[in-house]
Amino acid sequence: MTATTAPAGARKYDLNFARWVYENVDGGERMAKCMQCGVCSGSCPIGTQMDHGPRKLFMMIRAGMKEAVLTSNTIWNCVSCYNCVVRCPRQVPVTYILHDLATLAVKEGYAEAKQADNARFAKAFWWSAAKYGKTDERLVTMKYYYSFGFGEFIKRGRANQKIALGMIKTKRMHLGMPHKVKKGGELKAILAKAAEIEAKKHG
Amino acid sequence: MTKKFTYYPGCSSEGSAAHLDKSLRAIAPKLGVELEDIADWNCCGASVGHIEGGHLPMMALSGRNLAQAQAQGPQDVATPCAACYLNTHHCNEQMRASERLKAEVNEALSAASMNYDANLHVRHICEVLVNDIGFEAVEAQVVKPLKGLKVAGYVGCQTVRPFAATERGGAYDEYDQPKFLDNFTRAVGAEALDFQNRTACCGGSVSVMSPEKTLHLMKNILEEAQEKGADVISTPCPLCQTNVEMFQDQINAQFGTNFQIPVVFYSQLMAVAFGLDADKDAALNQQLIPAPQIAKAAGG
Amino acid sequence: MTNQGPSSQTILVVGGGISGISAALEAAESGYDVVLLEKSATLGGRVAQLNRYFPKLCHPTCGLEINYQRIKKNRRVSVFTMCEVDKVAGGKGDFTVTVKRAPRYVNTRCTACGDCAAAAETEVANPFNHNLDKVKAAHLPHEMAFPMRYVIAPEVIGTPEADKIKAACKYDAVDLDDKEETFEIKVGAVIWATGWHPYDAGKLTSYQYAAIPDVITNVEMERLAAHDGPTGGKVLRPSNNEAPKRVALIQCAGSRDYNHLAYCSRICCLASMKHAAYVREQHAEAEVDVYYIDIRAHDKLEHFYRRLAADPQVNWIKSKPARIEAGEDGRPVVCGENTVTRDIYREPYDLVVLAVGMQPALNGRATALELPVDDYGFIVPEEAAVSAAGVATGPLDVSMSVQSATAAAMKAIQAVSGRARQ
Amino acid sequence: MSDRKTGVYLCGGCGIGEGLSLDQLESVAQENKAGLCRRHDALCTEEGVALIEADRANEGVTDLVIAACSPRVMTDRFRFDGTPMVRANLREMCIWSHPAGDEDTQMIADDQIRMGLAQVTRMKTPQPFTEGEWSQRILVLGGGFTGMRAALEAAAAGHEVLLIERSDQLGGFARNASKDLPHKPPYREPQPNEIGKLVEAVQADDLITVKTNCTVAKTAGMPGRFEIDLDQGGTASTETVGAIVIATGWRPYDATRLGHLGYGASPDVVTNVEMEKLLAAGGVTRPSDGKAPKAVAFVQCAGSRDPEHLPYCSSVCCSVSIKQALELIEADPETSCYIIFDELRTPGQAEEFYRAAQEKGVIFIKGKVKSVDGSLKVLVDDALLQEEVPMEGLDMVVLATGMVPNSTVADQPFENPEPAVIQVTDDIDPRSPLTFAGAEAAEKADPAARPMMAGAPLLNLQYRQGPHVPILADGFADSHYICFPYETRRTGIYTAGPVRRPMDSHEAAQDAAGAALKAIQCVRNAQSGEAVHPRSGDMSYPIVNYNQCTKCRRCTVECPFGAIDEDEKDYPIVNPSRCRRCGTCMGACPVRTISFENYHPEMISSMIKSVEIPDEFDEKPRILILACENDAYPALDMAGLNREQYSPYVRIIPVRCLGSVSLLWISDALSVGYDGVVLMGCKPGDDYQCHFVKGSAMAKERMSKVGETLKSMMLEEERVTQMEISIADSKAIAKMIDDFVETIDSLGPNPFKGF
Repeated sequence: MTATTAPAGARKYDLNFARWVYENVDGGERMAKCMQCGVCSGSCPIGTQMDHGPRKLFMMIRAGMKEAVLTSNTIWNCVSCYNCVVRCPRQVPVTYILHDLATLAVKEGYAEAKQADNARFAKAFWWSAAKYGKTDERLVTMKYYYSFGFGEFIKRGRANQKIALGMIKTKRMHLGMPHKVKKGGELKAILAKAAEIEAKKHG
Repeated sequence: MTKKFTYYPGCSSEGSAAHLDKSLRAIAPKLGVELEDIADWNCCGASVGHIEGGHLPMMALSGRNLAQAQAQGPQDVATPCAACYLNTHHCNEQMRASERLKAEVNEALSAASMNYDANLHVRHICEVLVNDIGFEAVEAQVVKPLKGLKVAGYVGCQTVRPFAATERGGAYDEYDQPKFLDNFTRAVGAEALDFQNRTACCGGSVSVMSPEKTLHLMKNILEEAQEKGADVISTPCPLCQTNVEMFQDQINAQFGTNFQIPVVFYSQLMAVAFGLDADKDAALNQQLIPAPQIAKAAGG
Repeated sequence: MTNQGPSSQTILVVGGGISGISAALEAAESGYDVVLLEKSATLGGRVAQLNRYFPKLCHPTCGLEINYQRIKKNRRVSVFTMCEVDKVAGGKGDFTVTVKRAPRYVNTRCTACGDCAAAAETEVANPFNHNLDKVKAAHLPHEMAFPMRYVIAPEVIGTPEADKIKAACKYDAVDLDDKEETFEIKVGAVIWATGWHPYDAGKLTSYQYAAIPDVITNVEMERLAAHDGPTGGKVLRPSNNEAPKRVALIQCAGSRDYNHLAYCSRICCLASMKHAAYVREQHAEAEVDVYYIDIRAHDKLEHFYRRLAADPQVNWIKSKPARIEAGEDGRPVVCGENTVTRDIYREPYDLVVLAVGMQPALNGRATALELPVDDYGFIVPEEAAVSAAGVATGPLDVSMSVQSATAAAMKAIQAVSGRARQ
Repeated sequence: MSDRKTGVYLCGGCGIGEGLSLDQLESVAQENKAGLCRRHDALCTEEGVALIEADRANEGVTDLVIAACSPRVMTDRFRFDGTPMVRANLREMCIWSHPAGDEDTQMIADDQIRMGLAQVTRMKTPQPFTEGEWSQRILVLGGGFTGMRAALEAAAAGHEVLLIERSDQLGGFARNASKDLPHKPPYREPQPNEIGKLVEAVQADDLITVKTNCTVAKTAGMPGRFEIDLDQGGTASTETVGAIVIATGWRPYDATRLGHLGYGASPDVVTNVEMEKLLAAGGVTRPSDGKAPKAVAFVQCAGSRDPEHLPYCSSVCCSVSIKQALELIEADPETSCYIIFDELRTPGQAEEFYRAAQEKGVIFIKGKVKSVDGSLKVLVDDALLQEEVPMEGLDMVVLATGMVPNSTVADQPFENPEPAVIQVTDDIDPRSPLTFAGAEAAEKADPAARPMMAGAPLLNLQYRQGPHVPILADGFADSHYICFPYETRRTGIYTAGPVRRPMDSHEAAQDAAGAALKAIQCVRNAQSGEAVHPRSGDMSYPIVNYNQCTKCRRCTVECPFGAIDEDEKDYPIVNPSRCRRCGTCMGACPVRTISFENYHPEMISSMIKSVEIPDEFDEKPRILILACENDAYPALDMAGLNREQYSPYVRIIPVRCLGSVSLLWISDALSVGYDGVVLMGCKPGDDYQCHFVKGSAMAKERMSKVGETLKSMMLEEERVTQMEISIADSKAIAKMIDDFVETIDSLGPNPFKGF
């Protein structure tokens, strides 16, 4: 994934965007083989909640519709069930592509992307993963709730209070400092280097 | 006869799926499996890490784990968590397939003077149990068969998809109606229900962040289990277990249902059937919805 | 049967389906001795199991009858059933072919009177009807069997019932001591016409073929519609023998799919149109939905598509269904995305027919037989003396298969008698 | 006659011996002048056959009536070459379909012996027509890819070939084409065009004579000795050949009719054929400005699959556009190529070619092109984006035009010398609607509404049935048979390549080999006087008794194969090697002048009359069934095999084809007291299943006139009917018979009984 901006199609079926996606998105080169059969969109557990579904989204990529693609809710509604991946007759890694498109949408700063639940959750999640090397489910959840603002944080926290208490009671959630890797510095260095390589790659 | 694996427990082992970790560690010796933890394992990035972290940092997370595993020996890496398996296996296979990616990951790892040659094999514990241990070996350890316990085997998505039928994934089952979990159920002497929703999605991480989008998915799963008279739902997946268990109150509130179905890990059933302690080993005291039926079946 | 044994001028045709029969006859009627080997108990192969052909909706047995008449009249054609090629040695003009014959337990004295079947009690799955029904352990493969001889299922051999069957035959035609045997023949050229088998629908796990009784395959549909099939020609739901009101025909069930058959099986679209016609001829109320990726009604067959498309009760949905679920009433529910309307559908049907593709029947044995094949297992002939015909060479319809068989006969003729040029 | 001796052999096996009185049958045989009558418990065994052989050798038996099973089985046992033989079907059509030990069943068997004896004594072993000189040479018409392949194949089999090409050089369409489609694994890359090598191979072949600038002025004669008048650049010559392969190929659909797709609006809108030429020339440039195109759209089905233009699919265009796109991308990887399609058709292994193109970046758009304007703006109704998309910035638009078969010489006007002669036999309409349950039978399209193809005939056949090679609805050549794709309506003339069906070069190569085989098969059989398909090996042929011929021309008109011409005095002239031995001419003849040595009007009449007709007080009606031996007879046979039971009042006589049925047989039957007559045969019409093209249709036409005959005899029309029977009617046929018998019962006995 490059940090540089993906080109938008100047007009319908301008291939600049499609070619960029083919080259830069994880699994993008296989997307070229999509034959628009619809198995992916039909397989999706929450396909009815998607505006376009992966199949049409891929057609839109070919049509150069960058903005429509990156503001689509399809990339945010993926539940990562991999039904589409295993059923795709052309072996297009649909899930991976949707994930990478989500990353792209965030990178490109689309408002829809920033507002998406996944993006908020991912922010919280990555904060924990990068900082502690581990996911602290309690902190990630709270940070995620907080991203909606204080009011929402309190509201959601209350709604899930019973669950949280149950989890604590059954020792599936702990209070106090989060678990963390022993060599946090080491991990930070690796992640920083990785981010640097990625930023440089297409620079 | 003991077979050693480098073990990657994953973050949920220290949180929501502690009971999977505990029960698994309890049954492993009985099945001749030695689990040696990756010394300083880190998070795999789960299904959202890439969004914020980016593609290569995401790969680097797995890369660090694998580099450590490599240092610990050539034995296969095993993990019980679907998400950990997906990310680690995927990263491993991608690194094996792409010299470019391998070089990039190693460049990142070099920041901590680490390196990974991509020669290991990352495997799901369930696949290990099927291919290396076998149902007969599980059966052989059963001292308290769970007679009459009706189990809805809920495999979920990521345990089998997208790798269970691939060669490197161990080709141990199929994607739509996998059989391994029901075979585990039968091996411990319980009754495996014909559960059509066995690979229906619970909503995964979307359920955690936006349950309103996915409660109906979990409702469908619970509904079938209830209709078919399931005593418990058994699953191999940490997130499935948590989602399907913890949202039952919210589902009941929203849909007017009255679900109160225990959701347990296959490893907990095994632990009980192997005659181990219900709480200390099987970790049944870590259920949000208690499952006294299991002990009853074992003790009866 | 020829009077003298096969010589280097003789052409061996492997496979007694429509392609093998055609290749054998075209060569024989051009003046060459032909040995025709068939693995099963009767000639006719897959087409004998079809109810009708597209686009004429005529009966395959009609053409088979003519071909059988041609064989009966022609002394140049020798037919061996229950025979498979085990090994081929040598080269052009001088092949030594090792043939393995499976026991039929019935010899050539059989008159097809049926007394053995009357004496038999055990019923075995009927492969002619794709195991949709059963036949007596002693049975005639079907009413158009050629040769018209009974066969005894191995299941009863060695049982007292077998002795009873033998005792019932007035013509001493039952040979319970029949054993597998191998023999060699010398031939000058070989034509492989080993045909195809339907792709295993059980491998399409998301379509639940094994679990839902009203999900059937296209080849089974042919038997349901056939007058000598398990329902006497009525297209009925296997679950309850009722007339289907809503029928789904699912294309590319395995074909055009890297996970199954990477190639397009060519005939399925048209076969499904034929199935739509079967349903609509029988059931005035029935609605038929055809799920497809691309309708591949090539060349003049486009007309057949148009003829079906003209029926308002046949609907065309551009969508590869994602999965089939069992509905609450046990009916199959087809789920997927309509790619033109973007509707995510969940449609219940009374009957779902999976258009499974064609897989080369030789697959897996090609290497042992040292045959040149492509990645899919289809034969890609490299020399005139080893030619191939019909679906052994790729997914073809009947007409193209016969065309290919005629061409293969030409190659074989050139190999045994033409100028040495190719 | 006096030196002939008929042996009647009664088989007692398979229930015949138990269910019938063989004594009674033996006395019937003797009453009917059998020279000898023997019984055996299982005639088909070696011992049974030996018995017959011994009588032929020692007892002077010259003719055989084998009263046992159906003539369709045990053919390898009861094979006595050169001996007239009748198989009286006592098994499938008597004891297996009627109750054992029953008086009526016995009567069937008795009548079968009578009919068998009547038949066999009137049969002669046919002497084949072999007179005169025979040519082994094959004429191939068309020097393109298919024609050259056909020529090489025939030559490789050792036959001389005369290859005629209308233009000044070999190569046809492929000469100006770029690369070929991939036909070998891995099916991914365009392949080198090998037409040059093919031309060299043809030119180097000493068995092949090539004539360019050459057309056929006239074709006379018959298989084995066609006389071909050639016109080579104004020079006339005559050649004799044994059989003909037509490989005249195709021409692109006239793009000037595709104005709605922008053809003519800009020089940069080209057809796929024009693009092929540009690619072949190397370095494709825009016709308008000579610049290399960077963005090219291919419009599929430009004319094809369009009722206004070509109603069929031209099959190759999808793969050809893919190939052209790949060639453009190979030349410049930055080229954007779009293929706008309705249904993408890459059948079989060609699916991989489609995927290869996708991998190389070709964009496939499902939709309908609404317009293409002079600025190359393509307006697409994009089915999957669900919106109307204007495609702009294109440098070229390629219209994938379809294939039109060269079934005639389209650009050569043809004055019909004799308007009465049928121009083009275009009698099959694949578009006629299907009939569904609950729906009323749809109106059939008026055949006259279908335009005939313009242009001169390819061979200018000097046949009574016109100069053209028959075509099917869309102008493609025969065959209409699925199982027998080479069986044209003109024996010895086979078509190959795209003139038969839109096809690519791989299929055309196969087709060329197949057609060449059929051609050499035909010349070999013509020489030995044997029929070709479907009565392969039949040595009989129609013999005309000119003393009685009324010159009514029915035989010449009705022959489905154009085998009979007329001489200057209007007498029919049979060309035996054109004949397929169906007997339609025999059925057509109102005065019984046409016969085969083993099948003739008098023979069938005698069989009909040999049946004993009970008088009206016995209440045993008799119904004559004349059953087509190809489908109806096997269906009856299989009904017997399944032990289906039907009325014992029917008497079944197999006929070669319903076309051979003479109306005189019907009046013969009614005049001797049969109560009803049934003609059982295949389905006529567009989807005909008659193996002789129109035998059952001719029977139907003749039957429409039988009403008059019946009226003049004061008989009810319902007494005579034609039943459409398919070979798959084994389970239905018994009821159909019984229903008809019921109708006859309700009409009461034929008053002519006992006349």
